[in-house]
Amino acid sequence: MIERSPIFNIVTYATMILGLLLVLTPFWIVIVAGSLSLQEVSQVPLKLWPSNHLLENLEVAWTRADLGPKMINSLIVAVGVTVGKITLAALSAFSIVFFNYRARMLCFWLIFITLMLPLEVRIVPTYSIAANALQPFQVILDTLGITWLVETVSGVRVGLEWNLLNSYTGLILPLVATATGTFLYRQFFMTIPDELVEASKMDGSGPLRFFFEVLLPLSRTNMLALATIMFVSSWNQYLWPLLITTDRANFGTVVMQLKALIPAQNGTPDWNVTMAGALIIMLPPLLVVALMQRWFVRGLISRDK
Amino acid sequence: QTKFEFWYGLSGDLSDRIQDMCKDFNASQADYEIVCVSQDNYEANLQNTIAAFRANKQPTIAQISDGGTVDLMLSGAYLPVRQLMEENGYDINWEDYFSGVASYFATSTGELLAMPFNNSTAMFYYNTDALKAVGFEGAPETWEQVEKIARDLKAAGYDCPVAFDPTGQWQWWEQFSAIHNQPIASNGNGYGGLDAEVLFNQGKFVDQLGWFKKMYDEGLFVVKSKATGDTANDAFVNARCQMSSSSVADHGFIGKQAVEGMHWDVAMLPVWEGTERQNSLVGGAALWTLKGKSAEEYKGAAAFYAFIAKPEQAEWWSTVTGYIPVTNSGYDAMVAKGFYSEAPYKGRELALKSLTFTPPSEYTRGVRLGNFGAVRKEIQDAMSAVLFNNVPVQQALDDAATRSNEVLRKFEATYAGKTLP
Amino acid sequence: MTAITLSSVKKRYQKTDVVHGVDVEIESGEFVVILGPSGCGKSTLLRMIAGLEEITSGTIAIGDTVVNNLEPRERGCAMVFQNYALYPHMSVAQNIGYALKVAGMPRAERDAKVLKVAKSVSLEPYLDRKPGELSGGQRQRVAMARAMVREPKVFLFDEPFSNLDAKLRVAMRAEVRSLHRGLGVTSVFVTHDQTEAMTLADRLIIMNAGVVEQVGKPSEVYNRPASLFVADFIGSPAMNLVRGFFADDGYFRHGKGGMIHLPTIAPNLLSKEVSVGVRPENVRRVPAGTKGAINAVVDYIEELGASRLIYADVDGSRIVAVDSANDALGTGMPVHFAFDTADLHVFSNDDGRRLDIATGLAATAALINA
Amino acid sequence: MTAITLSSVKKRYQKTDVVHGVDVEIESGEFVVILGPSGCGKSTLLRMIAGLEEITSGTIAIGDTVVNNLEPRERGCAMVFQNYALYPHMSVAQNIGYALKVAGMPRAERDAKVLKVAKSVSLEPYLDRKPGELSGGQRQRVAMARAMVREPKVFLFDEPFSNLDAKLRVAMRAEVRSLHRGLGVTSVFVTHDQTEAMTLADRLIIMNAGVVEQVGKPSEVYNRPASLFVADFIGSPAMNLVRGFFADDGYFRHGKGGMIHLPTIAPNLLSKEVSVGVRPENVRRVPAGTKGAINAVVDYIEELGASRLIYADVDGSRIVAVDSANDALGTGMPVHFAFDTADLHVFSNDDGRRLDIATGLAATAALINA
Amino acid sequence: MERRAYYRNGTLPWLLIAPQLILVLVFFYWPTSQALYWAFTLEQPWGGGNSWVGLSNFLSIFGDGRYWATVGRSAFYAIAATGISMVIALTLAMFADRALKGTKLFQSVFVWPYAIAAPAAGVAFRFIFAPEAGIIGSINEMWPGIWNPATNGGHALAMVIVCHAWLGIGYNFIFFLAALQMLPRSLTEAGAMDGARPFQRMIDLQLPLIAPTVFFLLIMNLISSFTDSFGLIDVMTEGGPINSTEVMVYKLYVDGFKGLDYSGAAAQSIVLMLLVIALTFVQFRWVEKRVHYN
Ligand SMILES: Nc1ncnc2c1ncn2[C@@H]1O[C@H](COP(=O)(O)OP(=O)(O)OP(=O)(O)O)[C@@H](O)[C@H]1O
Ligand SMILES: Nc1ncnc2c1ncn2[C@@H]1O[C@H](COP(=O)(O)OP(=O)(O)OP(=O)(O)O)[C@@H](O)[C@H]1O
Ligand SMILES: O=P(O)(O)OC[C@H](O)CO
Ligand SMILES: [Mg+2]
Ligand SMILES: [Mg+2]
Repeated sequence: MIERSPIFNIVTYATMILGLLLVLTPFWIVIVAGSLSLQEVSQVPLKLWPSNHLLENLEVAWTRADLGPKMINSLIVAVGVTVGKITLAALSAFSIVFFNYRARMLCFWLIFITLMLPLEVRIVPTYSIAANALQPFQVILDTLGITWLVETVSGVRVGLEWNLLNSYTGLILPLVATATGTFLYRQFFMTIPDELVEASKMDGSGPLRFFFEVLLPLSRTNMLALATIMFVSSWNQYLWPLLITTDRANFGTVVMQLKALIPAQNGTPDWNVTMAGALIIMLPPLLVVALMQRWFVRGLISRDK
Repeated sequence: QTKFEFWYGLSGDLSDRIQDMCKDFNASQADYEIVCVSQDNYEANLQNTIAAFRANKQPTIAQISDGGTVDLMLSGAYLPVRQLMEENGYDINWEDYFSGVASYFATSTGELLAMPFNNSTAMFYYNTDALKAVGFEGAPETWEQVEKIARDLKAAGYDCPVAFDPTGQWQWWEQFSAIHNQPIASNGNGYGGLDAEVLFNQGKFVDQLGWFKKMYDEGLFVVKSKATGDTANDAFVNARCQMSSSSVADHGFIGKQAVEGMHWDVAMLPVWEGTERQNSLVGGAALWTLKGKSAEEYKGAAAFYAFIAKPEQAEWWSTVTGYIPVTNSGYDAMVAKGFYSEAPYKGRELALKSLTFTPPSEYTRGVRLGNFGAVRKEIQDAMSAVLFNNVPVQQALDDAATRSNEVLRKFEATYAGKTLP
Repeated sequence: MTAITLSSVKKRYQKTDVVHGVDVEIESGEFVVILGPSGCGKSTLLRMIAGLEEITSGTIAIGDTVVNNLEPRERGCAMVFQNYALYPHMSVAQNIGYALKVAGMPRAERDAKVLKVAKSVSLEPYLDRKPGELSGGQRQRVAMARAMVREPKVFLFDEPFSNLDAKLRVAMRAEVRSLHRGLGVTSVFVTHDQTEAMTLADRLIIMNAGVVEQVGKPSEVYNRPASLFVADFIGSPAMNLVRGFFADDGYFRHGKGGMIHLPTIAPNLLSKEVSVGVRPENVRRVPAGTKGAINAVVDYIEELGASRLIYADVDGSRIVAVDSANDALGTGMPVHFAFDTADLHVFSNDDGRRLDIATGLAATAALINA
Repeated sequence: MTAITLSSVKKRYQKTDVVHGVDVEIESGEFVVILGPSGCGKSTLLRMIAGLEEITSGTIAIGDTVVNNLEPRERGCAMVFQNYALYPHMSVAQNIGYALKVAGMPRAERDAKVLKVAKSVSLEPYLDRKPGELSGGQRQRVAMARAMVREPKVFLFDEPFSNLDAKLRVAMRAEVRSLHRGLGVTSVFVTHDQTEAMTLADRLIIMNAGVVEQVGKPSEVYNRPASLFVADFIGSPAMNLVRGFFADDGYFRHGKGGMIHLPTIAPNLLSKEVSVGVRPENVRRVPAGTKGAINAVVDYIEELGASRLIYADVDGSRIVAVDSANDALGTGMPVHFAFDTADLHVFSNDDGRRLDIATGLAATAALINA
Repeated sequence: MERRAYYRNGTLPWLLIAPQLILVLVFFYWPTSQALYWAFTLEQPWGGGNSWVGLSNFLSIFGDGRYWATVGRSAFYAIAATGISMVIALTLAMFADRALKGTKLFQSVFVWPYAIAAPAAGVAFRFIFAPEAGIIGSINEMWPGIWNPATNGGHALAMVIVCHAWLGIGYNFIFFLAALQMLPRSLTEAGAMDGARPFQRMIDLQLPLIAPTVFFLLIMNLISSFTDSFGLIDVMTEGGPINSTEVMVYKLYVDGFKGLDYSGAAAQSIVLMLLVIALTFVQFRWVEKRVHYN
């Protein structure tokens, strides 16, 4: 700190407090509204101080949106996606950074370009692939004439089918491929000094040993950062689960339930319950971010595009 | 035990009733287990069913509303219900089904393709306390009356005389067109072939929309919708709005939810004075049996259809919801029982009256338009544009018509070479 | 016995030749230092020996085995890296023992060995620390211990001290040397610091731009640099080198028309474009008027504490001299220098090689200002 | 005139005292170098002068003004940073002119001034380049030009050369000195490189652990180090320092029972725990049997080219000597040293301060092995 | 810097990268190629078959005024949401970078919006902006009808944009702060020595120096507004009223899944993909070439 100018300090604090209000107001309103009774929440103007109905509203929201099982689903999906992404990203980045094969940059770009094909824009065809994840292979077999060959020879028709709709696999697998993660890991791996690789070579360890005994322990911070990001983003997935779970009762996630909590679908405008529900749904990723903040920020910083 | 799925497009109270029904079915026999899944609304159910069908994950039975009928008819994805029942050894008296239902869900030769299930028509709900307060007794029968009452209510300090929902094109447009015998589309509302063109930008609906606009601007119509956070039904049951139009299916809900001490009644949709009232359109949905399932599942589906067709079951369904009995005999039985003469069910017979007011004309037997959901959306948008954005009525409807025709042409092209059954 | 034999070893990256064909034999137990400026290919050469870099052509043998196609771990070399390359997440003990662990040595045996090695480099108290909690010198020692623990046939060092501060560097030098004395393992040490090279090496390999310029004992290299490059590179302050030629009138012509009398110069050098060199410490200050002294003008003085460096101009050529006198001397003042012809080095300007001066030069100062 | 006055200047970060109370006066036009090991508080002191760091207690005056509460921009100092701190997005001209722009100088005037300054440091051809397109030395010059353009009352330099390579560093030193000669602006220069400090300074401030150990001319500091720390820190190779005490039997006792005869030692030193020091270049090798010579055993030799360093053991104490002889000498061989008592430094072991030896010591070698 | 320490192994690298490659091919490239194919055909909603129609799907979307309106709206949405979010985040980051006492606390709260699911924020903002409830309700009570996102397209769009911008604050803040903190302290100090006051330093030094981050975030935000807006809109307005909050991604979902026009939606997908690719491409070209000083 160079200037001791008190005026500028006041400006600084004022701005930050303003920012704090800006950021916190929505949270505050959710909490306040979530704690009001139906009458109170319908009052205009809205009370700005919490009342004491939070617990009962939480309970109503919990049962109305069936949040118990949905929470578990969300958790399974978020953890599954997070673990999957981290694993795949680490393995791919390891392959790309530490091996010298011709196609490595091609592979990297193949993965990286998917950053530009967000789920939202390829949602229609992606849905159909989720219905049968083996469809591409079937088409390949068909076009190569292998299906025909097998059928004429053995009489058995090769029908590859792997349906992912209404399944955890379907909720998780398509989200596991990760350009961001791979990129992040790649960036991190590139900062590993050559000498460390060479030292381990001199010490006689092979690539897998190096990966498990040196690389992974070293990338712990990055892994935590990545895990935070991935957890948040997969918990917050909306469109994908919306599409591929027709069986909401069993495979719905909490975020999908938000719409079910909005009044007007159930009659009375009980925004208090809606807000209580929103609170429940927001909380897990918020906790993760708050708890992992240190790593999370560090990880993002090291990304530095 | 064979398990099979049934996807439906109802939510809230109606959904709970369906779940009751499914439980009863499962309890009534030991061979099949029906799994009933709500998809929230008719559109979503149609969309999800299509998506699932493409993925070979379709349910055995799907509840498809009136608007989706053509989409199903041309899909090649269904098993005609008559064939299904025959093959599984059920003998159903198809002639007993209410003619309006048949004209909507059957082929041109009258063969029912889907199992009639929950059928309805649009009604006009009004708060008798409020109407009395401004000196109106009885049921509003004409829009002139409605306008006057609305003015009086407004003058008397009621904020919301009439609840209007622009997404309620079914009651405000389709049913209006029917009872005023206005064409929705050429080719007899599309019955004559896929090359039909919409006609709603000509005729009485143009003026009607103009009237909506006037009422809205004067604050006599107040928009109540999901988007405003207060639906028309909610506003009505909470006495925030004094008149409202919606399906007879909601009769049960309104009865249950109306605030303590509030008095209300239901009437047929009003007409303009001097209009010869025509029968209204059948609404609601029918149950379609989808292809690609096992014989066992079809057996189950047939058993389920037979179950809901049982008179006592049909009566229960009509009682707890507001849906009309779909067979003539069912209706007669209920009338005979005096069901309709007492509160809380009194008034529901008006739905039947409305549906059968006249024999169906070319424009009141139903609507046969492909991707009708998209056309409905155009009307919703046109109504909103007129009300909210002050777009001139004719321009809004012309615009909607152009787009609707594009939808129809695309549908025609997609199914080039196919004809309506 | 020869420990390492390099024969016509070349390295090429894509299109650039980086090592141009090196032939060197390193004796068993010898401590050889590869010295050269940055980018000359020192590390590349060392890494080819280690097996970390493929050899483009030529052969490398360790002992009697050609190792061209062996993996690093099969070559029996251990390496100490510039930035230590310690595993940051492992404790000192784990760092040292990692190679043994990889080799599958049982835990107890491993621990004993690690302890022994750690003791030998005084790391015992730090065995449980992570590298991040060590000072530079301690890290350096861990790197060394890690190399030692494998009991390699050859030690390779790639500028292991360049991240240390001056004091520590000197101390570590002594340590490496005493280590070498103790273990007697053949060592190849890469550096670009000549003091380090001089003080450590049994033999020096001086490299420049991928070529070996000279191989020899430090004193040889210092006293008889084989090329202009070596002459300029070795010694600090650097050797005074003046370009010009020996005219047959007995004068050496240089700079802006400068002439220095060199009457008895060998005839073999006459008229050739050469560089003449003399080390600053061999340039003596002589009193004004001394016979045969070179007259110069002080450019500036650098105080070094015990002595000072005089930067002076002789007819447009710069001469540096080490001076231990204490008299006041400042820019623009005249000074007078002399030196022994025995301290003179002559190099061809064509190929930069040393030219031998025919014997029979006068034994004392013989350069006279024109 | 005094340009900068520091009175009892202290700096404390949270709980650690970093500068312990510094009193120094810097004369106008003087070039003062602050020298000390890493972390001793040099930068902190400099930054307190600049106003970049708050002063915990004490006062700093520039000219006659106490500047404790002035912003950096109000102090009339210009600073050259270690990593140059050039604005990477501005051209050289913009970098140099930024201060003027901030001060609101009109464009034309500014341009003229920038050009003039750029010329004076030969940066004219690069005015349109970005710092990223310059060499290290050129960047350094931009940093200097940026400082000069404001015509400050004081120049502050924080290790400005430490990112340059050895050759360039020497060149930049000369440039800074000639700059100072030309402008005559009071300059404070921080470094931890003693050669740099010695060659640049009019006066040196030697700091250690937040305390000023000695202030003085380079030669004073070299020849009469005021404390053990300074004695050890200044000079390379470092001064030989041997701990022990002068017994009243005329012997200096040290190491593993070592005794050196020092018959005429001043009585004021008797029985005190002291360290005795002598610089390696003041230790002469004498032939075996020379009277009064100290007998030692060679530990090892470091060849430096022109000379060599002999590391030898004298009864458990290490002695280093600079030797320019050429004879074969190896580990374990006996050597014999002598030195002048005039070259002897004695320091108290209690507070590390220099102890003055009473006059009257013998003029020549007087230390005799027991 | 290129690495030089590699492992040599024939199959291992392929085994390592195979899972990800397979997923990418199956779930990204295959569907994308399908979309590409559909875009040139008329696909029956129930999957009964399709017919090749060449460019007609593209021609019909490009000939549709409403599509262009959607494109324009998306652009406006993207620019507005990005602008608001980045300006707020940048301002906060600039001040947080001064590291006054207590900044850490502010800092950690500023990150929070990042954790919130867009639909959850959507629900909250919907309540906040509900014309008849919440906070705006009282304003409407005073001036009836002054605010009504249910009927006023402008209000609805503003509401969605504000929510989107709010959601982006956390992410943008982290990146800005990181970028600012990575600037060498000595640069600011040099600025101070040169006489620049804090505000001037922000403008003259910090802002230009974090230009790469600004640009990176600009593109990331734009892309995210083009694609991530789905959940928000679906929960808040479902594209209404009268399509006034229908952006490209929402329209393609509506047309495809609700309008059962798979082919038209596929064509729209392709257009959107190209847009995103173009933005990414611009970022790479620009960031690498323009705003980088070593
Ligand atoms: N992977 C590579 N591809 C292309 N050129 C390379 C590669 N590695 C090194 N070089 C080049 O080879 C030359 C020799 O490099 P090397 O690392 O051996 O130099 P060095 O003598 O060790 O230098 P230093 O003292 O800086 O470490 C350099 O010019 C370098 O640029
Ligand atoms: N912001 C700070 N907070 C706490 N301690 C600090 C801070 N800045 C510096 N120090 C400590 O103050 C001491 C002096 O630091 P200073 O930078 O002045 O050293 P220096 O002499 O310049 O060293 P160097 O030669 O490494 O630059 C160091 O021990 C350092 O760790
Ligand atoms: O609400 P319902 O079930 O009467 O159906 C109304 C319309 O038919 C929907 O298209
Ligand atoms: Mg190297
Ligand atoms: Mg410093």
